Amino acid sequence: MTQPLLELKDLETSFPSSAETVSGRASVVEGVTLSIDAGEVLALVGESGCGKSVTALSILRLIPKPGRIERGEILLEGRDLRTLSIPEMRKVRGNQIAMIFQEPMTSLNPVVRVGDQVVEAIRLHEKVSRKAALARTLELFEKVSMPDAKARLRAFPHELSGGLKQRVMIAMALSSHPKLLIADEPTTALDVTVQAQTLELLRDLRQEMDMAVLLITHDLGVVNQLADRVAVMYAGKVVETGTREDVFRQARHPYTKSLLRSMPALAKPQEPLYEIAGSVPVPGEWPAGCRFVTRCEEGDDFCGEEPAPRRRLSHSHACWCHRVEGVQDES
Amino acid sequence: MISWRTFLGLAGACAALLACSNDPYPARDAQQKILYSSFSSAPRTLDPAVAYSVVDHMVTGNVYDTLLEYHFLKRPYQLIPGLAMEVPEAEILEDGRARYRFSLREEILFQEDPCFTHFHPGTKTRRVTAHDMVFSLQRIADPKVNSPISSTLIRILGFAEFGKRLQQMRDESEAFAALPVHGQYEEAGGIEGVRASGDLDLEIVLDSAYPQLLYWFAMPFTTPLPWEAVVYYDGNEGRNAFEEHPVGTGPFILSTYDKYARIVFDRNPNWYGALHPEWQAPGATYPSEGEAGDGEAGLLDPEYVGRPLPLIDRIEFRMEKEDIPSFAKFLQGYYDASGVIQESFNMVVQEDNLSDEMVELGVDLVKSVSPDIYYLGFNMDDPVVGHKAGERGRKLRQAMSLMVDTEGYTERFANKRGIPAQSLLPPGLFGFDESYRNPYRQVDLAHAKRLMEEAGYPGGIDPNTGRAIRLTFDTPDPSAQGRARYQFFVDSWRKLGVDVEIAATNYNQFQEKVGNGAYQLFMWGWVADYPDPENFLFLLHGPNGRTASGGPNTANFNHARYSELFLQMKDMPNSPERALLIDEMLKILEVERPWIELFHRENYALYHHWLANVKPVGLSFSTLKYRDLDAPLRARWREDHNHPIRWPLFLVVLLFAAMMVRGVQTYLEERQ
Amino acid sequence: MNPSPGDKGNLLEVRGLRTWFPIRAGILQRVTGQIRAVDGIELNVRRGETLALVGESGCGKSTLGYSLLRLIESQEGEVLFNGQDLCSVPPDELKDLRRKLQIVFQDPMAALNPRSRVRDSIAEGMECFGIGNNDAERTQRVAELMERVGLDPRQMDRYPHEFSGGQRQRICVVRALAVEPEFIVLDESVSALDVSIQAQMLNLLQGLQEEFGLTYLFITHDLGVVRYIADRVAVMYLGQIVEEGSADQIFESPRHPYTRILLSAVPSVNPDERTRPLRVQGEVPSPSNPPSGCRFHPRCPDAIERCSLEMPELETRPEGGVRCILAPE
Amino acid sequence: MIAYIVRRLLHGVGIVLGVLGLLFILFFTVTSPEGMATKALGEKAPPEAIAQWVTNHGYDRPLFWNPESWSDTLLVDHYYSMLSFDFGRSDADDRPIMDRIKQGAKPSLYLTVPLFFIGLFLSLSGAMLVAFFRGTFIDKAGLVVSVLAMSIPTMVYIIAGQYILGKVLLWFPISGFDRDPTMVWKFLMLPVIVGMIESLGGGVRFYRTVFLEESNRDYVRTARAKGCGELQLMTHHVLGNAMIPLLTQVVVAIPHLFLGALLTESFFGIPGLGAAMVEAIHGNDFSTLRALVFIGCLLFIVAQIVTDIAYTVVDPRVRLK
Amino acid sequence: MLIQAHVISNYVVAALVVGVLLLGIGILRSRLWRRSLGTLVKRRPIALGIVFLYILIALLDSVSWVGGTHMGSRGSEGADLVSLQEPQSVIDRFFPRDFQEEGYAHPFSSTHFYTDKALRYPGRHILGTDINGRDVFHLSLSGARIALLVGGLTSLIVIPIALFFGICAGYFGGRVDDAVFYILSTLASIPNILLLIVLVQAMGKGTLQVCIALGITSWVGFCRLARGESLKLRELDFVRSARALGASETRIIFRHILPNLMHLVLITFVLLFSGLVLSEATLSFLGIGIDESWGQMVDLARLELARDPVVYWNFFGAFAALFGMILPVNMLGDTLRDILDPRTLSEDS
Repeated sequence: MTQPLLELKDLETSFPSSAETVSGRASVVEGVTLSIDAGEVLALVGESGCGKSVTALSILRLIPKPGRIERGEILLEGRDLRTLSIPEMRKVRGNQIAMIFQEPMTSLNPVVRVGDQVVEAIRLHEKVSRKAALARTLELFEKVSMPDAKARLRAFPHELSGGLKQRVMIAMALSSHPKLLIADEPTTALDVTVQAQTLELLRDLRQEMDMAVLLITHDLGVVNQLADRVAVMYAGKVVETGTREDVFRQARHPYTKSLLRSMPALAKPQEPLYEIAGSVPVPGEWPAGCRFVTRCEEGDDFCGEEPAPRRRLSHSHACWCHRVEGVQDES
Repeated sequence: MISWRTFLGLAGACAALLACSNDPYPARDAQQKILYSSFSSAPRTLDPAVAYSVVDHMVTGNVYDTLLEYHFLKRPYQLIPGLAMEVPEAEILEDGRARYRFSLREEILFQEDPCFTHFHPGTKTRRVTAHDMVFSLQRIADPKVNSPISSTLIRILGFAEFGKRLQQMRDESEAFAALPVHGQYEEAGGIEGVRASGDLDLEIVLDSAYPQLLYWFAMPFTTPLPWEAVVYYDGNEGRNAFEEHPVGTGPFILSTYDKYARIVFDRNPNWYGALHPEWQAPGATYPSEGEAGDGEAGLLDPEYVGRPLPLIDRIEFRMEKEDIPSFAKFLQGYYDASGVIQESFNMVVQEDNLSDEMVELGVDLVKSVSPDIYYLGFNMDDPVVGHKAGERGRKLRQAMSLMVDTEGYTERFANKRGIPAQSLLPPGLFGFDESYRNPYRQVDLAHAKRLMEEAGYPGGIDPNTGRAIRLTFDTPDPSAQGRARYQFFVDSWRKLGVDVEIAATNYNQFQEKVGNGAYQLFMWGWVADYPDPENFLFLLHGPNGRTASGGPNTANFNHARYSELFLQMKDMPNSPERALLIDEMLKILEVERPWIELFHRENYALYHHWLANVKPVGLSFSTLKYRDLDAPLRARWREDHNHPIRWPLFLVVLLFAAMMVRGVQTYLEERQ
Repeated sequence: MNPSPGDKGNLLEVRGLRTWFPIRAGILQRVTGQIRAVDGIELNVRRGETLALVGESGCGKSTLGYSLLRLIESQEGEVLFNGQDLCSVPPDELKDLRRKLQIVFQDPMAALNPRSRVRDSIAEGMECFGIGNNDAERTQRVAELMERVGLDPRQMDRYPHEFSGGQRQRICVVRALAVEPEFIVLDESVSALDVSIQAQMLNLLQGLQEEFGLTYLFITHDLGVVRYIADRVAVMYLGQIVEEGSADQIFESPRHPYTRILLSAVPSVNPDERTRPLRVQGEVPSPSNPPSGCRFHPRCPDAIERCSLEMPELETRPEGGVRCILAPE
Repeated sequence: MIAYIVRRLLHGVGIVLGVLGLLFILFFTVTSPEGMATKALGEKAPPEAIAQWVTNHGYDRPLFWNPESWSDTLLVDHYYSMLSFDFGRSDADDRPIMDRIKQGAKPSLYLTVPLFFIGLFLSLSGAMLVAFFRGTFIDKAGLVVSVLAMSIPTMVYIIAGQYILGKVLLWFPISGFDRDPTMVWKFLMLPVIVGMIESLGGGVRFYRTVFLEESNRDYVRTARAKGCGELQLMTHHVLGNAMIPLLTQVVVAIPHLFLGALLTESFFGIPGLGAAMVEAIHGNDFSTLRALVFIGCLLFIVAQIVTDIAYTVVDPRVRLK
Repeated sequence: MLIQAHVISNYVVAALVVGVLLLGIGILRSRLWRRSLGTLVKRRPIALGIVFLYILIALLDSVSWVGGTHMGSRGSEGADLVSLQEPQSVIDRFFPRDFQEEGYAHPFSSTHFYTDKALRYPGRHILGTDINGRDVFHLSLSGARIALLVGGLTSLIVIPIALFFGICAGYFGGRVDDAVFYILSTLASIPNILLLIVLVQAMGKGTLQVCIALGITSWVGFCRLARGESLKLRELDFVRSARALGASETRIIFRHILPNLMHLVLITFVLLFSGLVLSEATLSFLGIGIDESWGQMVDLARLELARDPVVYWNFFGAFAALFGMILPVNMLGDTLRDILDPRTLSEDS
């Protein structure tokens, strides 16, 4: 078996919490174990607050203070990023792993020309002249189908529309041919038509550049369009992983199933939508056992007592649920 | 990189700090005979006709010579000839008028100045004549000049008329007003009683004898003035204003006048003392005799006697607003002389002598009493404390007077530097009686309480209101220091049950109050213009009432007998008859108590051992031309006493570095 | 949902509504241009139906919503509510009419006063319109309504931040319901919610519509939701309605090219569908300087020369219409 | 852009007129001309001289309305003289006020300009340092020290500075001034150091807040994600964006500078405008005070306008057409 | 007969105490405020305690009456007769009536500092005495009343006015806004300290005058803030929905705008307070402050620091009292700003 590009092992990240806990902190992400192969698109899906963004930021060790990574390994091609020094880590960021964010409006420095921001990204990792970097930037802008690319180099972020800003972000991320692109809700803030364009661009680019993408989104439509594999997160934990087909066609975890069933786009107008009762509990107040137990229709008392084990359903499909039959992993 | 920049900046700052010394003067001046002194507020004006404050005279006194001067050493003050050949005597004319004749020295030159070149091309200076004196006196009479002594000289014949005529002609004719001032004065016909009877002879005629007149001729008001300077320095087209650019005949010329920072004088090579040492003129050579004790004090050193003045080359005055830094600089050797500031008094003086510490530093102390009086005044127009309250008011004033402990006051606020005043006359003036003890100026609580009862205020309670009698103490000084001082008096009166409230307003509002007569109690002082009792006694002369006529009688005291006596006394020469009159006047004041006399200031002057010929004067005339100093000695001393202490700088840098290192450590730990 | 018979009439008719915002510039701040946020809208909302107003951001759909309620003053046109023109009623009558029209906003946190207790927020409208005789009565009603939308009435003394996003949005709905409106503008009211919460909300809204006979104007950009909830759909582009029709017609056979593009751009959740969306050129032009002719023509894949010359009229047919000269019948 | 500047200037003119009106009300309803005259001529001046002075200075004219000639009022005079910078003569020493201002401007600039820039630089560096080490003990200590430093009145700094650096350690002249450029720096060291330390507390605290606010923004995360180092982040990204609140604060600091100069100049014997102001306050020299206040306001208004224009340079988002 | 000043002052104090109590009850009844208060108490207990102590002292020093007893008076000959007639505050009564010496005395000393004469109350002046022999500790305590007056009274004048104009301008906009904005910019264009000086010079010295002057200079900042905030709030959805619910403008202002400005009011109040007390000190340094304030004491005492032998206790007493108040108030302000930040309300909890 080949080594995966990125492997997360038992990742736990915590933040201070107002909830009554011993340490005054609550883990927002707990026991996340994932892997991404080179060139693959893994979608991390979940509702807001489920810890998917924190997982992404943890990979780059960009958790804002006072949050911190408590335990776990972040292996990039077998090297644990958590053991790197700050300067070494800086070389990974933007170089081997690049990231784009949800809000292109605020994610670009408003007082620096977009061209210069990309140039900065290039020159941070490569010793090239400004001029050469600028030429590269122009190429990148053309690559991300930036209309009127040359003039746009000198534009300020506020002069660009949301879609174009996201293209700048993508160009910046691609500037050093990263092996992995982390796209955190890349299209959420965009209009549908622009979203469609952006998704297409991402799809093309990742094929062209053969990079892996960790796609973070709450939109199952986007997942369906882009992902090879899917990991569903709920309340800080991964509850189901599998290929796109596995998850969309044969979802096994009750949460995944109900999520799919409550999509209005999939429902018939005349029938009431499927509802998941209640709401996502706040970090720190998560149940001890399976975290979905408070909202699960299938669960019983036992589910609330013990964390659900990973059950392997097929070579690609796994699920963390007491109720699901499958091969329990040795761990 | 920011740390780099910070580092460089820090290094630069440290280098600057290491290079710095506390010497405020350029190194090249260290060996020069320069006298360093300080001033605390800028002179208001240098126009000799207007300048009337101590600071003003500090400058004008060096630049403008007067016809008469005071003897440097002799006390009581004695007039000696300055620019005049001798001190004149009054000639009483047939109609009771009096005439004074001055004859000026020959060949006196004004200092060199461009204004002369402007009017007389090719020359830099010119001779002083009696016409310059006439011009100078005419200026004082000129209403436009606004001279504060114009009303004092009003007894010169035609003095007031000249002013009025001038004003009238200016109003009537624009052509006249456009003439240069000396032309205007000439056109207006001059002052009847002021005439140049020859090139060097000046005649002054007054309506009656006025012995004090001569004193005015020892003040810079009456210095000879070149009309060229007045006309030329009009403040236009880049020229200075005359009040900033004196052109005189004095021992020094004003070479730098930066009145908010630095005033510098250099020797005047045209001074008559410098041009004609052979004259041995009394105002231009070091005196050979003085009062008793001057010899012991080293003031009659044969080295100096008869030497032509001035003895130093340059005088530098530096602005020092605050006493404390100024005194600190004196201790560091950067000023040659200094007063004793109140704050450091106990360090400087111990048991009325210099402290050991000061002696070790080589500092000398000179004490003197100045001819002045500080007093608390009642507004005699006030219904509660004034004339109208009759006997009650008098008793109240007496009682309050009995409560004020001057010694206590000077002890707290002036380190006992003040002689408790028994009357308004300071020591050294004619009429002052050393043995006199004012019965109402001795603290006597029991007597005061008795007087209060007699006045109808038993225990301070005003029977009309049933509450303590309330008075207002109006002061023009709203500062905290002022308040603390006034509080002293208030506290003493409270023991009588008199409730005095301090109403501190700013100066303008105070003026307004005084103008309206809306004040009860105030504190003020008077410094002699000339050493004559008239200059004090007129402060309570009825017609001089402040509220009624704006005069100097701030207490609005009006006592028929007193005024009568005053008129008799004022023009008399000093004589036993005069003494009797003065005595009676003082007795009236003793009982009437329009004032509670406080003290006459006692001055303590400190000077470094390299400075010679220091003799304090109470009147404001300059004695700097008599001073001498030993510059090399001073330079050595300064060097020995001003080694900066550097180690705290390194400590600070070290601490900062340590903190940074620790900070970076923590930072790295936290980020992992 | 089918409107019940006899209720066929229009509750709300919008005629030529125009809301422009002036652009001021220069030394004297003279008006140099207009942002044509809402530019000649014709719209009918039938009693009891849900009309979805769809469009991309900046097309003016929220402005239209606010204009209908006169939260923003319009320059021109009429908004006939039960036949009465909202735009011209005097202020004192407007107050009574306001009770019939309510709005629920997108961000429930911003829409609730963070320093008011939930009870007070809900009861505010009742107090203003004098519904309920006293506090106790109103509190009673607040409790009932809260119960109805699935909130615990015991929590009525809490503050908005103590609720979850979904609960807050329910509070907003309750607040609107409390004044017994006939017509509610739902301005992106479910867009910010998570899928599971969104489903609860949509169900709730439908239930309430049935129960209280409400009429919704459902403003959204999310076509998935529209498909589910709307009876009829109006598509907006640059301040104008470009197509209007029943939900089925719009989704099955869109007639305006923009509608087609919009629909194709929605990423499908069907694992079998991974289609490439129709390409659209360029970006939405500025509403201060809209293109001549058909406003969509610079981006339209089918545009012909005539499109840039003449502005097509919106067909006025009862079942809806389209604003395109090339539209198939 | 030009339209904006013109509009801003017009607004500034309106403000100047308003300020002048306020000054008129404040100054001319309270003064007693006789008091000023006594101040100018000396305590011993006779009443005739005082009356003469009042007439010479025109203080005996009506305030608002003169039935004989509308322009012959103090109000018209006030506006005219202030706007034409012809401030007339001081009430205290009867010298042209303009001379005083001209004389005082240079020493004031000598003091305030280095104080301003060095102070700003140090405050910014300190704030960056503290923001850079946010969360660590340097941050916490810095914050506490800042609050501490802000709670100490200006005067205490001056006294301590003079005493420690001047009197005990003998580093600098305790006070004084010299216009000679080779000497002046010596006299400026102490007041600048004292002023700097005084302004450091407030400065660090404010800029720290600005920097922290900026460092929580999304673009900072982006920069980090592309591998930007913390230092470059601070200097390149955060500082640039902090310019706007920074600029505002800088303008706000100008009057503070004025205040600092007020006490500093007066205590260190620097013959600047601040000292002139203190002198005018103590001497109740209203005409000088009025002129100085007007100049202060004018400078402040100009500074505000310049800042507003500077915004357009610093922040492309406000750049107007 | 006129009602005497101290009686009025007593009534004012009573009204103030009642007002503050009512406000306190109001705050405690609102859970939002109670929670903030709880956090404050938890985070800054010492600072709060100190501030309360100051307030208590100031209040005790504001309640006064004529007659009654003092602690440990001896009524020696030459004592202050006037004080028998004058109202004495509670604080005054903790000290003997004739608690005055004849000049400086070192803390706890039994003789005068310079003269070695025996003190009237040997060893009882815990902070020594000032130049007029008054007890520095007593004076420092009395300074609290002035500080509270300066800070409190001025804030009480300033905040309602600033709020009123700020909200009017921000909420209604248009002409009102233009007018208010013009006044604000005009006032703001005069550097604070200059305006302060000019005002005090114009109105004259005195407690009320200084308070008014401070008020005029300090309302601008807060008014601007209130205006800006109302401008922002006016556009928020909850104000919109209130309008849609038919709420009148007054109702919107009082129910929606005002409560959302209250946290600013509180923060401003606290920070303004320390700023005002410091401003008064600055005025004192310029000689135009309020009598017997800490600023004036510091100003007076600064010269004494240069005395040799040094008289430090005056400076120490006044400075410690001033600093001891400003520091905790500033800290409270800082903390309040964190706690009351509206963002903390929008976070999910």
